Amino acid sequence: MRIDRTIIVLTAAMAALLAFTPFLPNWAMFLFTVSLCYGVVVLGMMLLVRTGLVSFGHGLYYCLGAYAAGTLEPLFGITELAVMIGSAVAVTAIVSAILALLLRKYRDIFFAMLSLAFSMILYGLLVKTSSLGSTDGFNVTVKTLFGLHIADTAYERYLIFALTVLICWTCAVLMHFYLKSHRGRLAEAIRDNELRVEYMGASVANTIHLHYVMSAVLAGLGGALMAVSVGHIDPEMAYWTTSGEFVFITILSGTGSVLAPFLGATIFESIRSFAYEYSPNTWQMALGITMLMVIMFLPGGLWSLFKRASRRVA
Amino acid sequence: MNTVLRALRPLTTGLFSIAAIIAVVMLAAPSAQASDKPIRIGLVTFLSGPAAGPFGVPARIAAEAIVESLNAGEVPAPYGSIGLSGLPIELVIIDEAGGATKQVAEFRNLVERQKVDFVIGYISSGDCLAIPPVAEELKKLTVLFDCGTPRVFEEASYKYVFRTRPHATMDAVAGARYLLETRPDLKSYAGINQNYAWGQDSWKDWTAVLEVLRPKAKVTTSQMPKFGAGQYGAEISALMRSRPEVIHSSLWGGDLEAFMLQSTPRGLFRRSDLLLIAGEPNLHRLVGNIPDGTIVGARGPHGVFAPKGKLNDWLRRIYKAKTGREPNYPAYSAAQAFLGLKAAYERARLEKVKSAIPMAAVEGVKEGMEQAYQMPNTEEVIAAFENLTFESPSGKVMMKLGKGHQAVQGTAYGTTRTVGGKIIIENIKYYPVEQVQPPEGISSIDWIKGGLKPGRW
Amino acid sequence: MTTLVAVLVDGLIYSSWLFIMAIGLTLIYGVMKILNIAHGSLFALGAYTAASLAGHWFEQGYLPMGSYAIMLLAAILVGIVAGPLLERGLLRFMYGRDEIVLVLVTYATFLILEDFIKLVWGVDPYFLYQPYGLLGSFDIGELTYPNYNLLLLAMSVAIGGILAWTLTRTRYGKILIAVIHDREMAASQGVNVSLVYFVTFTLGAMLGALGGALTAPMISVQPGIGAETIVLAFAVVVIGGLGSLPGAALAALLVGIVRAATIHFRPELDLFSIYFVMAAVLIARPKGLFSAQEARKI
Amino acid sequence: MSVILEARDLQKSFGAVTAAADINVSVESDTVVGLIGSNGAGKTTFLNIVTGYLKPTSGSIYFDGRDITSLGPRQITRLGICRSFQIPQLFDTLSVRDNLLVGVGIVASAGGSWRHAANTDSEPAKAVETMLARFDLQSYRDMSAGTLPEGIRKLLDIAMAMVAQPRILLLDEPTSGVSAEEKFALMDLVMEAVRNQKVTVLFVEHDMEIINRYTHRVLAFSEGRIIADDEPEVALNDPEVRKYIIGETLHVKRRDSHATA
Repeated sequence: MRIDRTIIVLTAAMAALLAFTPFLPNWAMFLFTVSLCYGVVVLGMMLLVRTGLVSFGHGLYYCLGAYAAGTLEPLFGITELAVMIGSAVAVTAIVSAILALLLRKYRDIFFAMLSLAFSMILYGLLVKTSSLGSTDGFNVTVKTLFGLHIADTAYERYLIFALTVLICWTCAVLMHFYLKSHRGRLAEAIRDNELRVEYMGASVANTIHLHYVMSAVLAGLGGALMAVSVGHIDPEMAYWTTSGEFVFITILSGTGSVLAPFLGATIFESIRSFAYEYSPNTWQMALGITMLMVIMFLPGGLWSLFKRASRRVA
Repeated sequence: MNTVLRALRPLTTGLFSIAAIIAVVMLAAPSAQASDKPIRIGLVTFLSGPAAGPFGVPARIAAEAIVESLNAGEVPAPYGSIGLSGLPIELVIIDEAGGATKQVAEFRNLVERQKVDFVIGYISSGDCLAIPPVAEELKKLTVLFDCGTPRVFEEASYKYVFRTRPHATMDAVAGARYLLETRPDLKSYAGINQNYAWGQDSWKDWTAVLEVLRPKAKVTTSQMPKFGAGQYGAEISALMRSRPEVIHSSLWGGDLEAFMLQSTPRGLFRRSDLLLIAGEPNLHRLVGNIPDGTIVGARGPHGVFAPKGKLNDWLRRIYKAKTGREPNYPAYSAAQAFLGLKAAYERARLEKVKSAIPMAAVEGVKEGMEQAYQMPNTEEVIAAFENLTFESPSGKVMMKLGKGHQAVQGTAYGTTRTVGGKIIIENIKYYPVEQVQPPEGISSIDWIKGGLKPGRW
Repeated sequence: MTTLVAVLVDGLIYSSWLFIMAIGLTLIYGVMKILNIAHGSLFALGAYTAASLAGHWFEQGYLPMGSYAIMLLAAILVGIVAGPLLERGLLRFMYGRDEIVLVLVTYATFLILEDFIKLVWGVDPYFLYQPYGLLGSFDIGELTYPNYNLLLLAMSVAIGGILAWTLTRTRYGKILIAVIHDREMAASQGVNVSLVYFVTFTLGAMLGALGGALTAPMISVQPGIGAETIVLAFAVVVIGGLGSLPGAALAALLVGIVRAATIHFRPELDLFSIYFVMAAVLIARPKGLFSAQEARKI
Repeated sequence: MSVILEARDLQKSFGAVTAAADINVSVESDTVVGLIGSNGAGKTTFLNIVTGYLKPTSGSIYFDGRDITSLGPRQITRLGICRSFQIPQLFDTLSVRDNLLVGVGIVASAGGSWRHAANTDSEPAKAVETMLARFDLQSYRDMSAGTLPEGIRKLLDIAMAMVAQPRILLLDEPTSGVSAEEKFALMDLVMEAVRNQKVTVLFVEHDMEIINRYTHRVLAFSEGRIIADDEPEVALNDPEVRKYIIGETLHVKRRDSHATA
């Protein structure tokens, strides 16, 4: 059987990250961690965008995942990383499955804005919850990973990073196969013409429901991983600007491949970080100009750069 | 030379004179030292967003002015030496905007990419909670300079993190004491505070203090507009209708100004008096829009409340030279952080010099000189910083809470009066530390609820 | 006086402000299908320009009443400079791209303008408080309101009225409606769609700036005011049904009254009020209060 | 021949407008039925009701004796009633091949089985090739549907409807927008495919030449009613049909033998 090229690239990238990151400076590892966390959220957004839906409220699940993981310690005293991740997946899956019953009827800007309303309501609830630190949030502690004590060890950061890499790899591979499956192909079909999809005998509503839940779980995973990597969470994660950033990275990345979200997130995070450093007073301007350039000259997103390059090589 | 010095080795009687020479050489002419590459300090403060104008940028301007002044060796005693122990300071400035996640990333970049030696920064309480664990992980001495939440050192303890300004509990406590001194028979009060951690905490502290100090006073309404709301029409109506004697507010910056602009023409302050917890940075801009008799604080003895003295004059002079304005409290906070770090650093240096003397006695003067010439490392600065007492433009600062990592200071309140187009503060009252701050080992809210018993300092 | 009256008055005042803020956004979306995030920047530009021009006016000691004209002038100035610049210089290259891409283009513009404003005006707030109190005040029961609020109310009614009249009664309005309905069809009928877009965007930019200019006397003009207004304006436009003028008016009224009621009865819930209204309206009417009829698909 | 589709007393009104009134139709299997009528006569409304896109105000539809009135387009499609559209409904950004592949995939995973849904093996690809060949679309295989000429779009639209292997195919003006030279070629292709798959066909058409050449039976609609239901030469010469639908100018010649095959 012929092995898929995307899978090869993904696996090689995973191996390279796992092997070489320990030799890179700490900030680079953190940059990769943050990019991967964003990347996995954007992977879910990509599925939605392929289905023709743009959510201005995916911060809802990003934040929910982070809080589902982070509140385990203050509420139940649980500091096991695997349980925290599991909790994020479970909570986001349940909440999104319920909200999707409503949201799957909405399209375009109404879908975007209703999502935004829900995420802002979560934001408001968290801001009102002073026991969780209101807008200041609280610090998240991880003590064990699969029972192994990792807190304050020399390899704590690396283990969390490695887990992030593995989860992202798994999600990307699964998403890749899903997109090539019959149901996965429905995404773009729905974006192009829902009427025809129904008239071919497939359910638009069910497919959107499924994709919404999938993207929510991915956002939740990203949020939980971010929470343990950063060590601090606050309601800002559900604020509309966070969701806007996800949309931004998704469009910037392009939706051509499951590799795109991770590449896009890494590039975005690097640009942002260097803009902060080299033009602390005008980083927004630097970011905005970069964004316009990409939209103008790379209509297919950053991904088209790589696609073009790889075609030239091939 | 070496042999000569070795020959001196048995002369124990000469030890003190050698020590004195080393000390004088070290402290007076340190720039002759080979390793005088500058000390890099990362400064993190708001350069964009609503907190930039009132807090972030004044702090940045102050920091730049202070560093220039320090590098020129123009700061009054005891800070007269150049930079930190003679090494010039170089600033790396980062915007604090963007939330805790980004700030954690930026902190790592600052430490590892920019290779700063120390970090001074953070105005937002959320950032002040998120950064310390990372500072611990990276073992980087970090001075929190302007955030107020008591949670930082009440919920955890840190080795590498210091805060050179007192935490926010004293704002409510001193404010309430001041209010009750002028209105001992207070019957009712209301609040308007932003609906985020600062506003909520401020109101929570305030009501808790009043329940202890004046249980008979009733809350008429508590308005919680969202941060950055801008429009306060309905809130002002609600406040007017509830007719409280006094309105408590922790609004700051643009929100405070918008609230004042919108409530003054409506006559809200003809009905109720006003107490502004953090009003000081905005005062110069509120001429004509703030009623006389408004109680204002500066979250410490800063700005107009700062005691007269050479350091205060110095800060006012250098800040005025840059902006044409008097420094506000974030500028004082910044000064406090830089001077605190300098005091700790130079004390650590002095300790080294002192320890060089016995070393010179045991291993030789050369080794002693080398030891003394070395700059203190982070651990040594920390050791010197803990429980340090230092002078700042707003008076004496003691690092006495949070196991010696959290500063305490007294504070002051006063009332406004507009005189000839300028707002002056009168009836200033100072509150010493024990009246306004909980002692070590008890959380702020427990201390308040327990009756605000003065601790032993 | 009952609380109800206070709720109505406060709500109405807030609504008129909301409507003025959202109207430019509605217009641009209605005609061009662009959800213009840069509306926030235009609002901020209007506020800054008004604050500095009128501030200068007061410093010179000119007739205080003239400041209102200066504010209006500031809005027009921003509109005719920024509008054409953005539309001709940027947006026209993007027509035909996905709606979401256009949102991102305007978002990028917003980011750039935020820093541009900071570079021009700095981070120190600007003050233009005089016009707020200049007109005197009126009393309702125990509450005093500055007459400036009446001015806002009058402005919102006037703007809404003029726009509605233009759309329904004039030739330009009929052309607009043709373009709204079917861009290609209108173009094939000889409508200069490009000109229509140009005029509409400039007008929308002017209205955005006017919102800022009229708000300036009530607030301290400082960095970040643009961002805060965007979501509010979006919510109003979406609740109203995209691009609908009466929809936006009704949505502003609804949000205003609900917000005032929240503040008077349950102030701690103010944080949510607008999002509750938005969620509730969209759940009840998935396309907003006044949604455009869709043409038959098959 | 058995009745495969039956409409009983269909009524549909949009506010004051009546789009269907007293419609009673039975369609036998393996026949080709033409629907004619002026614009707004209710032809497309009839198709929309049959396929569940619109619900009738009253009356019912039976498919193979089963009442399908309350079902939606998706369930009805799955039962075997498929349609094409007056304006082709395609996946414009996908290639011709992928358009068909989506359809084949839906059919392959029908029944909602996850095992089938995850299927990416080569079976569907073969089915796609068959459809491409049958509708003579091979040369357009990799073009995206949005860029095709109108005639090819029509053809693809019909091919999409045929992918689901329907028992009844409803075509809404298959030759509208197609040039006069191409229309017979297109209809020949479609009818050939239909014969291969043994499908009952109902189609709406304005072109009386097409109707005359390809149908066994004609239903003439006017103002929501059926005013004639007969063999083409009879129906097309009906005076009312001539007055309301065809106009006096066209004289229907003797039919060709295409439909009888």
